[in-house]
Amino acid sequence: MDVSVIAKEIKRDDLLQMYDYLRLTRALEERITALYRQGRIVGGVYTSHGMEAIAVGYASALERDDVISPFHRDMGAFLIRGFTPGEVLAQYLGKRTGPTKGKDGNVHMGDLKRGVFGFVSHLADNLPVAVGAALAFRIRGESRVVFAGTGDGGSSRGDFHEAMNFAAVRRLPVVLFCNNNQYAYSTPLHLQMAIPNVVDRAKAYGMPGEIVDGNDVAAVYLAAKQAIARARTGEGPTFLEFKTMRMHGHSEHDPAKYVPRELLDEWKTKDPILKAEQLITQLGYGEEAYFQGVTERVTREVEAGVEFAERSPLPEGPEVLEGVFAMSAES
Amino acid sequence: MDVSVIAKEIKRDDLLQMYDYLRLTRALEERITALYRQGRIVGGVYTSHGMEAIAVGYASALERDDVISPFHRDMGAFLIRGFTPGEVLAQYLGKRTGPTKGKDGNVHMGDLKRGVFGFVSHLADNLPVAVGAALAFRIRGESRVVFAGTGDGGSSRGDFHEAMNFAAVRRLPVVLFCNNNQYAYSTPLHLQMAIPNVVDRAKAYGMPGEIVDGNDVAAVYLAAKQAIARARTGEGPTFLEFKTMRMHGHSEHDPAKYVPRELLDEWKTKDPILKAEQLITQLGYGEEAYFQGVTERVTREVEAGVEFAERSPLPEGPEVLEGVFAMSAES
Amino acid sequence: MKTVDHTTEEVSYLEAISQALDEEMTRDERVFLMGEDIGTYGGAFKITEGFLQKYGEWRVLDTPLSESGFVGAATGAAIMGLRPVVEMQFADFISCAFDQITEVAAKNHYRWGAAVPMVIRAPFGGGVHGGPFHSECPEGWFFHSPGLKLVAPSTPYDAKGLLKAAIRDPNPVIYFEHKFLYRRIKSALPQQDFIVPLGKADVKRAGSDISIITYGAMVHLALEAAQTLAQEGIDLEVVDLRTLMPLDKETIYSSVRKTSKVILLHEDNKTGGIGAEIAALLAEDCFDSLDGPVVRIAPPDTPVPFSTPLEEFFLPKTSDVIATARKLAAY
Amino acid sequence: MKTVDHTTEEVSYLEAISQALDEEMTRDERVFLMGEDIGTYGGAFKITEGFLQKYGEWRVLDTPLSESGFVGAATGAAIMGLRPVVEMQFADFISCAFDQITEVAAKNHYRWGAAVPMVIRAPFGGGVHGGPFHSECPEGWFFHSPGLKLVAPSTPYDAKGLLKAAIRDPNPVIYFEHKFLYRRIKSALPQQDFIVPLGKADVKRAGSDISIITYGAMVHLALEAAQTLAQEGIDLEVVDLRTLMPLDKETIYSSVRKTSKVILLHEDNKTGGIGAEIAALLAEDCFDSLDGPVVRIAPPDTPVPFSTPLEEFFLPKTSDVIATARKLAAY
Ligand SMILES: Cc1ncc(C[n+]2csc(CCOP(=O)(O)OP(=O)(O)O)c2C)c(N)n1
Ligand SMILES: Cc1ncc(C[n+]2csc(CCOP(=O)(O)OP(=O)(O)O)c2C)c(N)n1
Ligand SMILES: [Mg+2]
Ligand SMILES: [Mg+2]
Repeated sequence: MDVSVIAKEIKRDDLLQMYDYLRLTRALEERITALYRQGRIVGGVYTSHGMEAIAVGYASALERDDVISPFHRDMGAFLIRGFTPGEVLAQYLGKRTGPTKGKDGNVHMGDLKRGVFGFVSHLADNLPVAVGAALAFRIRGESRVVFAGTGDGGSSRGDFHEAMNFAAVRRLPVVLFCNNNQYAYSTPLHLQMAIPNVVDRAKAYGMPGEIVDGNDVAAVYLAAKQAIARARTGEGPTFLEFKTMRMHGHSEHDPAKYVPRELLDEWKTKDPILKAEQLITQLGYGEEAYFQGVTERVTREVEAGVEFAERSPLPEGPEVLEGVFAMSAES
Repeated sequence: MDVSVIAKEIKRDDLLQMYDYLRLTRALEERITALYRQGRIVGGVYTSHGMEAIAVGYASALERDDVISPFHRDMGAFLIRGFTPGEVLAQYLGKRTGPTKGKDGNVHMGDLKRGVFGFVSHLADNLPVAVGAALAFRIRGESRVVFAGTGDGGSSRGDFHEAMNFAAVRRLPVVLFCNNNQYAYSTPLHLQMAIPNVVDRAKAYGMPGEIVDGNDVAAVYLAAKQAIARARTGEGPTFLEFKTMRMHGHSEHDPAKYVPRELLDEWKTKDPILKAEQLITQLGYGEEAYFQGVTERVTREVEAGVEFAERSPLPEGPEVLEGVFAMSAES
Repeated sequence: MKTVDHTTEEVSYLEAISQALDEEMTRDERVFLMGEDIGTYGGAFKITEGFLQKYGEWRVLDTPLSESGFVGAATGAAIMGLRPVVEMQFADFISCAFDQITEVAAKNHYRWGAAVPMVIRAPFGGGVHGGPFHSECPEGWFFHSPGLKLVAPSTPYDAKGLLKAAIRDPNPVIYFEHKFLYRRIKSALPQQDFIVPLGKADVKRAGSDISIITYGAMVHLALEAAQTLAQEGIDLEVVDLRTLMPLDKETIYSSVRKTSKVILLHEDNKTGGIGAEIAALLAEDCFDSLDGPVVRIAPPDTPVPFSTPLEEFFLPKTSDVIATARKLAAY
Repeated sequence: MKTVDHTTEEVSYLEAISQALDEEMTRDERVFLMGEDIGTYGGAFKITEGFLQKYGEWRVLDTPLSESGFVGAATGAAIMGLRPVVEMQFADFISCAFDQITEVAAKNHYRWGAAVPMVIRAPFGGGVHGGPFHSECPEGWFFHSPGLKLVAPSTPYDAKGLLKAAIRDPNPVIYFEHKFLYRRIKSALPQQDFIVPLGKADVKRAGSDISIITYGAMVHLALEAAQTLAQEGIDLEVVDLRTLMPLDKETIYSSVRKTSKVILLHEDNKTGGIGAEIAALLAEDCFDSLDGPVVRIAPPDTPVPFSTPLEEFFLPKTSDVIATARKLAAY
């Protein structure tokens, strides 16, 4: 992105806040990975390492009243919506203080009050649901927008097709994105699809699409802003392909030997935090000392979170039985 | 289509045979409709009236060893594969001599020996299955091709997406088509998709696509030939959109009041049989007397079929219990 | 509940469903409808005829052919506070939305506390020459999926009252309406607003010798059999479950404790049907009250066949009930 | 069958599955594999490690993320004479292919006589902190769908022998392999080719007081409980169903007729699980042999919870079996 464009289009505070969240995401997920290696996490760990700019960028571009249906590597979106590191860690440790009270694990957190839908493992299942939230906004005439995503892998599922198509036919206020990190677990793109870019899929629905540098938080933010504005003003849905790279294994147990070293080396130089720091420096918004300050702050926040999570109680067995049915629709 | 091209590309006998099958299809389905109105048909009746050129054209373009996974308005394909009018009528009357022995109804006929897969009501479900047949050919290195279709309506289903994508990724020897007859039941195209042509969907898969006049049997035949040749020589799948119009109701009980009269009037002039007759006349292959001869022949065939079907026994109740499981894979 | 003011004209089961939808849409503007051909066409069975004109295209949505997509969208709209009622054109096609129903809608409240107040209307059942794909009874699958409520009325009164209750319930409810009953039964209904609460069975005929526990179209078979049997001195108690999930164990148990003999009757395939669960509950909780084997009457484990003699053999008959009751009475 | 030549090293349940696949692929070139990440990566659980190198990319196909698509494709390939073995990465994702399995594959032979010799491998079950989407036991759904065979081995011997039998069977078979057992149990296997025939239960421990009928991981719980109970003079007979569909009624009935008391134990949700069917069969066919209530031990009707104390509460425990057996013995 052209620095002068960014200077004009993004407020200094907004950019710095995004940088904060990039760092908090990184620090939190690194802590989770460390806990995982110590065997202290319950279940699997899927991180957004190297891809943090996507969730941070789009979640920053939304209004508070908008709804996010995050992908499984969108930790930044949760943080921006006010999920504390403590709550997140409690979730990973299966504690009662986690957003799902131990019912579900890892990034499967949702909270209606904070406008975040709970992720469903079955990839792309969340897309028709997100489109339905946008339908509710349209029916009620609200000027709210939904932001929802899947991975390159998820874009091969039928629910992706049905969601994209329905959103386009009804011109619903939703932005659908694909986080294209080159792999679905071990499966490279060429075994998933015969098109050069996932964004080509949007053509099947008459939906405008755009390729965005997913490692550049400013680019993500601006592209998201524009797509959100289209949705909000009734121009219908947009599809965004965020190009990025999965820098860890599929989950933390996977050494990802199937990924060529050179690919990782190449993408390492495009690290979203590095990029953001370069930008901030160029713009004269901050430098070394500033970054150091952020490091200290996020470390403190994460450590406070660890403490909170570890201190938190586990749920009691009989809580299993609670909540299968809603007693009232107001939750 | 340019008549001189047709004269060069299609053998006289082939064209006349296609004309025969157009007429046989029309006569058979009109007879079925008449029986339906007399209350003598079991279940619903979906005809290809006005769309006969599609199945007749593509089925004529295939080799005997190729496999067809027909759509629910592809009566011509069954006839070309040797299903007699008698068998078809027996199927509609629920007789034991029908291809499914009364187990299933109407166009849900299949026969492995004749290379025709049984249709499944759930639209687009047959597409992944057809793609799998093509996969079998690819795995065994056979130079056989699969031809499989759905409607404009069916192209909105997830299974369409998953089938198209898989066929393209593995470059399988399959031709996928959409019979775009402007409506899915009562639902017009603009409520089904936000694209001008169904063929736009092919772009999402990196699959070549083509729009074909579905009411011109010569055009269908030649487009099918070409796509089949691509598939057979390992160049991968093709998507064909056959533009046509559903001239009856969705099924015979539906008066289709939701279809504008003018649309039907317009398409009436494009009737595939009319078009074929004009072509045959122009080419000097036959005229009035010839057509009259065909009329007599197909009428006789259909009436013989009615007689066969009516004479045929119904299955006996306990036959319900037969065939849930296969005893051997060789059928 | 049944201090009924019978002042209306007789309405059919089908009209009762229409009325429930109409009244709930008028009463609560959050209620809206989605499905294939429910708008302009008024639905394959004409249940929503005139609704599009009355409520407009954003409360009566004709959808693309995408069961998974529009059930998912209904889920999202429900989470955001609307009250979607989705129509399957035939219950059989619910298999296409199976994943969205069981994995997303059913588990949502349990996982992250967001209620899904959605109704899925599923026209089910045989006796209409529909064959394997237009006659299914899919309730058994969903009976085994925690988080769903299931309803299956047998009379116009129950059809109306249960649908209203389902729409007001904060959970995903699948409403199985029996196609065979649509125009075959009529009764007068109260003029004032009424509901039939979910989870309450109804003793449709009190009797002392044998309890027959059933639902849907089979209730009428049971009542017919009871009449014949009464003349032989066998007094059948007919328990209409009405709600399949949650089961009204109290009513079931008290009937069985009174009669000590039980027939379980349903139209869904025998193995793994709801009758199995009731038999298991009785074997566990009412073992000491049982005076004879618990007998199930249900179709064999085959798809629903098409041809008339096959379907007649397949479906339970009044004579089956009579024969079984005689045997059981003599036990 | 069990005149076994124990000459191999001890192999794990997981290795037994690998061996079965390997041997069948060597024995029969029609056998091929499809699934996500089964090639380069060797499968999420490494069951097909090295297979891609050994058999090539047309017999070990890494698929796009499209369960419906590749199950459909397997069905088509099976119809054309191949012997596909499809892997679900986790059994939970089988919901995405539900429609293809129940509507297409299961009914195909019944409808038009074409056999579908396909195996779907589904790693299922809890105890691995997988939460609601990585721990499911989906067998109950399929148990109720005519046309499918279901298998669920509990030992390396059965795992190998049943998988080989499933591959050789001309019908669609879902093979439920329990993730918890993968690396937890080992045994020596015969060196020569062997199968465990479908449809035959196995008495894993003969006993005279109470029959406990179970399958999968729960078999080990039952055997553990039996040891403790033996010391108290309660002699448990442990019947391992092995094949869930078709059920081996003969073995079940003869065990129950011997002991007169029955516990049904499974890990699938209680309501509508396979235990219900067996209870119903016993209430119908063995009523006179029963000397006490038929008791089911199964998880409550909730999703599988994530957090450790919740999952422990949810899953059946050896102590549950012991307590239930004591009560039943005293009845
Ligand atoms: C329907 C379905 N099938 C299989 C899986 C198992 N699975 C989890 S993540 C994953 C790969 C996802 O790839 P992608 O969508 O590209 O997301 P990424 O993890 O690369 O961000 C798979 C196969 C799943 N979650 N859902
Ligand atoms: C999955 C599914 N949902 C609904 C239906 C009911 N239905 C049968 S045909 C039809 C419309 C089909 O439209 P299209 O695909 O355009 O084919 P056409 O009948 O116009 O040739 C519908 C909705 C179905 N068969 N399958
Ligand atoms: Mg990816
Ligand atoms: Mg159409």
